[in-house]
Amino acid sequence: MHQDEDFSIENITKIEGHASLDLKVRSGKVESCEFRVTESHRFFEDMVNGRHFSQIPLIVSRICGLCSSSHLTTALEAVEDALEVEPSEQTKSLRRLSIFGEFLKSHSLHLYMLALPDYLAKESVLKFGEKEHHFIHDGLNLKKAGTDILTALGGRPHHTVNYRVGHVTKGPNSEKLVAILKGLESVREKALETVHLFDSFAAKHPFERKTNFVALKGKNYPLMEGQAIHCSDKTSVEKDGLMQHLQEVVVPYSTAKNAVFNGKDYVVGALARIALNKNQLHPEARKALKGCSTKLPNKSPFSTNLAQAIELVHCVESAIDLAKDLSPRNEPAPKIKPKACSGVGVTEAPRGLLYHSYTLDGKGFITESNMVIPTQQNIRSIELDLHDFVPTILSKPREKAALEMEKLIRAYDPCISCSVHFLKVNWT
Amino acid sequence: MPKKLKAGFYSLACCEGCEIVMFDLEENFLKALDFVEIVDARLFNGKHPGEKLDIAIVEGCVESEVDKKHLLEIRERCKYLVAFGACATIIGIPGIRNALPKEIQKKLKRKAIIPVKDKAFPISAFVKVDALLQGCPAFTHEILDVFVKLYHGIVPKLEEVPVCSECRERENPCLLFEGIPCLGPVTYAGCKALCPSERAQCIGCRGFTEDGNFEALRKKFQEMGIPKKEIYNLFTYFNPDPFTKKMEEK
Amino acid sequence: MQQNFLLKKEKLGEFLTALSKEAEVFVPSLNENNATCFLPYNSQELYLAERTQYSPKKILSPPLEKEFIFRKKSSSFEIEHLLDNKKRVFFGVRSCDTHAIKVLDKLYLEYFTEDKWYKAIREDLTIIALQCSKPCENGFCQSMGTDKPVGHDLLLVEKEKSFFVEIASERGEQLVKKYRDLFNQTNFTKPESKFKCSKELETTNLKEILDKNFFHKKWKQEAKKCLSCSSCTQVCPSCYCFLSFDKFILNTGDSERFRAWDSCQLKRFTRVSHDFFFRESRESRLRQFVMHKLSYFQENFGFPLCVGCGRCIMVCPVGIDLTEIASTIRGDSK
Amino acid sequence: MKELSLTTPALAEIVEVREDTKKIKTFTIKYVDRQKQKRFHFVPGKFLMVSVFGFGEMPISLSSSPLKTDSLQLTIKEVGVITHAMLQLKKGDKIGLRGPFGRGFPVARFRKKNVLFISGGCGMAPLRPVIYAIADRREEFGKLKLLYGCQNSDHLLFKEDLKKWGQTENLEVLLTVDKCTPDWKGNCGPVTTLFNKTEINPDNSIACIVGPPVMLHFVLKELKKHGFRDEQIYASLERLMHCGMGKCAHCNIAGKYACIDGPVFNGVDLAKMPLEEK
Ligand SMILES: Cc1cc2nc3c(=O)[nH]c(=O)nc-3n(C[C@H](O)[C@H](O)[C@H](O)COP(=O)(O)OP(=O)(O)OC[C@H]3O[C@@H](n4cnc5c(N)ncnc54)[C@H](O)[C@@H]3O)c2cc1C
Ligand code: SF4
Ligand code: SF4
Ligand code: SF4
Repeated sequence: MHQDEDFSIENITKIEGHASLDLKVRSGKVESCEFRVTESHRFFEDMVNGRHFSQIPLIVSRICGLCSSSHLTTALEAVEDALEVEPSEQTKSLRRLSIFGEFLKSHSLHLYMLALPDYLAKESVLKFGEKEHHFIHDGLNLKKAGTDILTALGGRPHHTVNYRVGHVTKGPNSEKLVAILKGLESVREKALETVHLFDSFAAKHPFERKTNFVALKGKNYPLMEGQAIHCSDKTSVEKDGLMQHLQEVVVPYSTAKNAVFNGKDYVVGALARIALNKNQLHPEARKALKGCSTKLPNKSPFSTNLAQAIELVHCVESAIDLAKDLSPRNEPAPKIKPKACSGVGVTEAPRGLLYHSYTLDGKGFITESNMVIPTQQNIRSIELDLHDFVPTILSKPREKAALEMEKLIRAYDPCISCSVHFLKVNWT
Repeated sequence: MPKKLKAGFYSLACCEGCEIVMFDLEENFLKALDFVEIVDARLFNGKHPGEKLDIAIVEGCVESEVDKKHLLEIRERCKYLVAFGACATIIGIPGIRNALPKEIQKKLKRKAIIPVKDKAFPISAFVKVDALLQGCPAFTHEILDVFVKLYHGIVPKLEEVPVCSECRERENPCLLFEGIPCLGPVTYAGCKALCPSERAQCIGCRGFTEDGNFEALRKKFQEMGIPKKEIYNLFTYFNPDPFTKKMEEK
Repeated sequence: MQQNFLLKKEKLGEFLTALSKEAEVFVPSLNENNATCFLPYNSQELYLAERTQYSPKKILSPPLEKEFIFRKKSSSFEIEHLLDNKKRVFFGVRSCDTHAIKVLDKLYLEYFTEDKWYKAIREDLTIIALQCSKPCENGFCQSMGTDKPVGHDLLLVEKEKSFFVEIASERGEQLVKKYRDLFNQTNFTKPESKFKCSKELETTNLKEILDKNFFHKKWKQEAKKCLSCSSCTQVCPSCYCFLSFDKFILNTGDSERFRAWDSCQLKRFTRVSHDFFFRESRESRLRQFVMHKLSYFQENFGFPLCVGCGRCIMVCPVGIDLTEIASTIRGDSK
Repeated sequence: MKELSLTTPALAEIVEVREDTKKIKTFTIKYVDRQKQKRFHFVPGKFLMVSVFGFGEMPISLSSSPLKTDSLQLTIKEVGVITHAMLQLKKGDKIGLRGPFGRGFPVARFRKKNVLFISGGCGMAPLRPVIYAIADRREEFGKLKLLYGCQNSDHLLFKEDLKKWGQTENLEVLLTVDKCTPDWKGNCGPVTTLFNKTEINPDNSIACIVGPPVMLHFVLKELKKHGFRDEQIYASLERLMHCGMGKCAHCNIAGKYACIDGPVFNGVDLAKMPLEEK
């Protein structure tokens, strides 16, 4: 690459959704960097308006195929918060279990199918040779443990069908739970191996940049039911007040508005969660983390993959504990009286902090909604990282450099399909 | 034996859930690779622009001119076009926006990249679709089935059977008797009555059958005491309003 | 003289457990979703209050069954007929369902040519019938003359603390002999059940009346309500229509032939090439169902296809009732 | 070898394929089991259940001469999945056969009578064996007339046979096409227009009709107009069939089954059938 170069990657591959990158390098410095989203809008915030609250979870789950359960759970929490419905312990446990399943699914797919080829210098999993072929099986097996949970609990691996406001229409039977447990136990080893694998890769990327981490804080490793959002700058906010601390800023070199937390750029996702809630990880996951040669948290965005691997261990172990304790009964649906109200739900989706808020009218129809999605919050950090990262790889040939940039973007596991719908972009 | 099928996966405006379903094939995914060669798919980083394809599997709907152009280009390149998932086959959730009030539509139009008649369309509105993979998301067993069929030169056809039929095979009690409004009687089967088996109503993700008796079902919902607005909401979950008939096409 | 026996209720579990060691035993019980149907015995609670919502038809003629495998061998094929010859016991079958099994027997074992697949299942089937002691929802077996079981091996009649057991076939006799210590001999005679069905269907001249009223306005009226959801034909214990189709096994040249339930309520039922449908209208499809039950089958076999279990009435979401249709038409043709 | 049951297809080999038109081919077929082939015989109008393995099974009428038993012929038009697959097959390929099933034309009852054949499109296939059977013993029958219509001249089946029959004494062949092309010199319009082109006399006559449902409808009307009584009419009906032996009930028409009581029905039975079901 040259000291002066205009550079663009059309249609970045192996990420969820459509995005491209435009870079302008002048005298070895990045003059402008645009991580541009090319996905079409689907206007979810407008679409849920006028719909009955009972339909909301099923609609918003279609925001993203990869983290549909997170959207579903967040929306459910938001609507329940508004209507002051308290779901039963069993309902909460089932939701928590599906979220573990979803993390397993999402993380293992990203790590093995999308990120791993980068580290092994292969174009894609389809180009894996004899030696690497077992990785496909490993990834698929881990994913299967996750999707089996989702299928047993929610009917299918994506877009769960039976989670409703305040209850679950039908819980899994004991046979299904036994099958889940068996599946989870069979991938325990694989999860640990994944940590070793990605630990060995993490050391290879010395790039660092200081940033802030933001994640939900709660009793358990904060995947849901959290009340407060913490930031690594030691501040914290209640979930209802999140929107006062999240600002959208216009950055001159980008068409997309980015988000800042308390005026500072920040990162959400696996790395942020580990940074802020390391001590609440499952003991097994903590042990795995201790055994890593790379220390987490650190300032390298490439460590996100390792953090995800650690979370795989956490999810497998916690899901086993949770599933062992469950003995679901069928519970009646609660009687819900609609009223004019509003509520907020915040959870941790695989890619980071997820926020939904809804306002209902007296008959139970939605009048206003707002959603903040993880990747949207990370875009600013991706761009800032590239700013610092690109000058360090200018000596490399063009294709190599492009690949390095893609790797960095992929490390964030961006999920464009959901984020795009909420960027308030003016494309004119 | 016939040659391997050259396949490409494409996604327009959607949640990409259907593409992820590919991985749910698990062992069958690897088996499918024995006779399906994935030459073009963003998730696998195969960039072979312009290559001729046997099958193009397209998920998502058309929301912008960019999508439309992309879609037309895909159609040019492939022998069989398979619509993948609810968005592509029947418009699905993105279609809810088509029924929004006029003023909001106008507002949205300004926000969209380059709108196509400020509406969302299933891909069949612009190109000939050879086979459908219904459902939101599409079903793994059907994906494999379509691959196998196309490999042997069979273009799969829809069987007009309602979800209730499979609901009976699974020996469920009917939800309509419990006051839960279910769209099973007017929705294409093939999901093995997934939702009713989980005691959740069918919301029509596999599309409305042509033969469905919508008027009778609406009456039934009314008798069950469901308010008018909610009934409308129900019928327009995934499908264009069956009473005012289809959205404009082509 | 035939000996009769008693089976104590507390011995029932033991009896079923013993049976399930040597055969697959299907018993009426509740499924996951609280519907009553026949499930393999696994020490679960039995549902003996009335006839189940779902009949045991699914075991004799499964919704989807694999009939053949065609294996490609160089330039030819090897045809393998998959026969299912497991030993089975149906426990607690009601009279109406035994009559439905009679229909299937007639069709698959006697009529025109016998069906190997069905025969294999049927030969190893033991039927333990259970007499009804009270009217069931929507049932009208007394009108159809199907209130006394046929073709069964044992008949149980529920008494307070035990079941009265009547031996009805040689197979039944062998069974009692085998588990003789579970049964007590008795001098009682079979308790008669006295009740009146909840519904009635006047059957005199019914066929002629329906045939004559092929274009009665009632058909159209009912068809307007009908959702064509095919629930009625699916739950009917004597609906037997099926279709067959082939499927390739992945990319090999091998294929399988399946047989699956079909329903006359579906438009595709009468499709021929060029997408022509013989019974396209909902009216004609609904009429086909009722007429096949009460008229057409009678013409060929001498008895109606309807066994009076009332399941189709119970399952119909919009309340279409064939006894009501028949009586309306009868009333109008007077 | 033991006789296979009627539910199991028997292997047969295609020994010759002839392309009649672009979408119609005639297959000459022999059972792999030579004994079975030897014993094979059929009444014109009967059909076989033909399996194209992996694609499905369908009813197809026998179209060869009933007098020729060392092989059999099927004439198949491509309309859908199974027929498409069938038309791809070549000499030496194997298919499965069950049957023959159904009730054919009661040729013996046509003796000494004039026979009027009316067919449309692919309906010529099941009629061919009847004409063969009669033409073989020409002297036992009265005057024969064949009215045959199809889409256009390219779709005419069995051109050689038609020519031969056209030259046969007392056998009049009248052709018509729906769509006229410049190379077509004959009649244009539906088959019913041929009724005016020749003398149709119901006395001592029999009419045999095979064709699509719409054609059947109009031809029946026309025959009635010309004074034909129900019992003088024989028509073959097409129905969806999955078993061929009265079990799948797809071909149920009132109390009758097209597969065992038909596909060839006498006009008396037809008249009893409800209108829309024909
Ligand atoms: C008595 C009789 C004689 C006939 N004689 C002739 C003849 O001589 N020549 C001729 O050309 N035609 C004849 N036909 C018509 C011929 O049978 C049809 O053209 C043929 O069946 C069409 O089959 P297809 O698969 O090509 O058509 P399609 O319309 O594609 O298929 C219809 C059939 O596909 C099957 N099928 C495939 N997949 C499935 C699935 N998943 N589920 C359920 N069903 C499935 C069904 O069995 C259905 O009947 C005759 C018909 C009858 C009744
Ligand atoms: S059909 Fe459903 S799962 Fe598939 S892309 Fe569309 S929204 Fe996602
Ligand atoms: S629950 Fe729904 S799908 Fe099932 S029978 Fe009732 S209406 Fe049909
Ligand atoms: S039951 Fe209805 S909504 Fe559920 S998967 Fe089937 S078609 Fe889709």
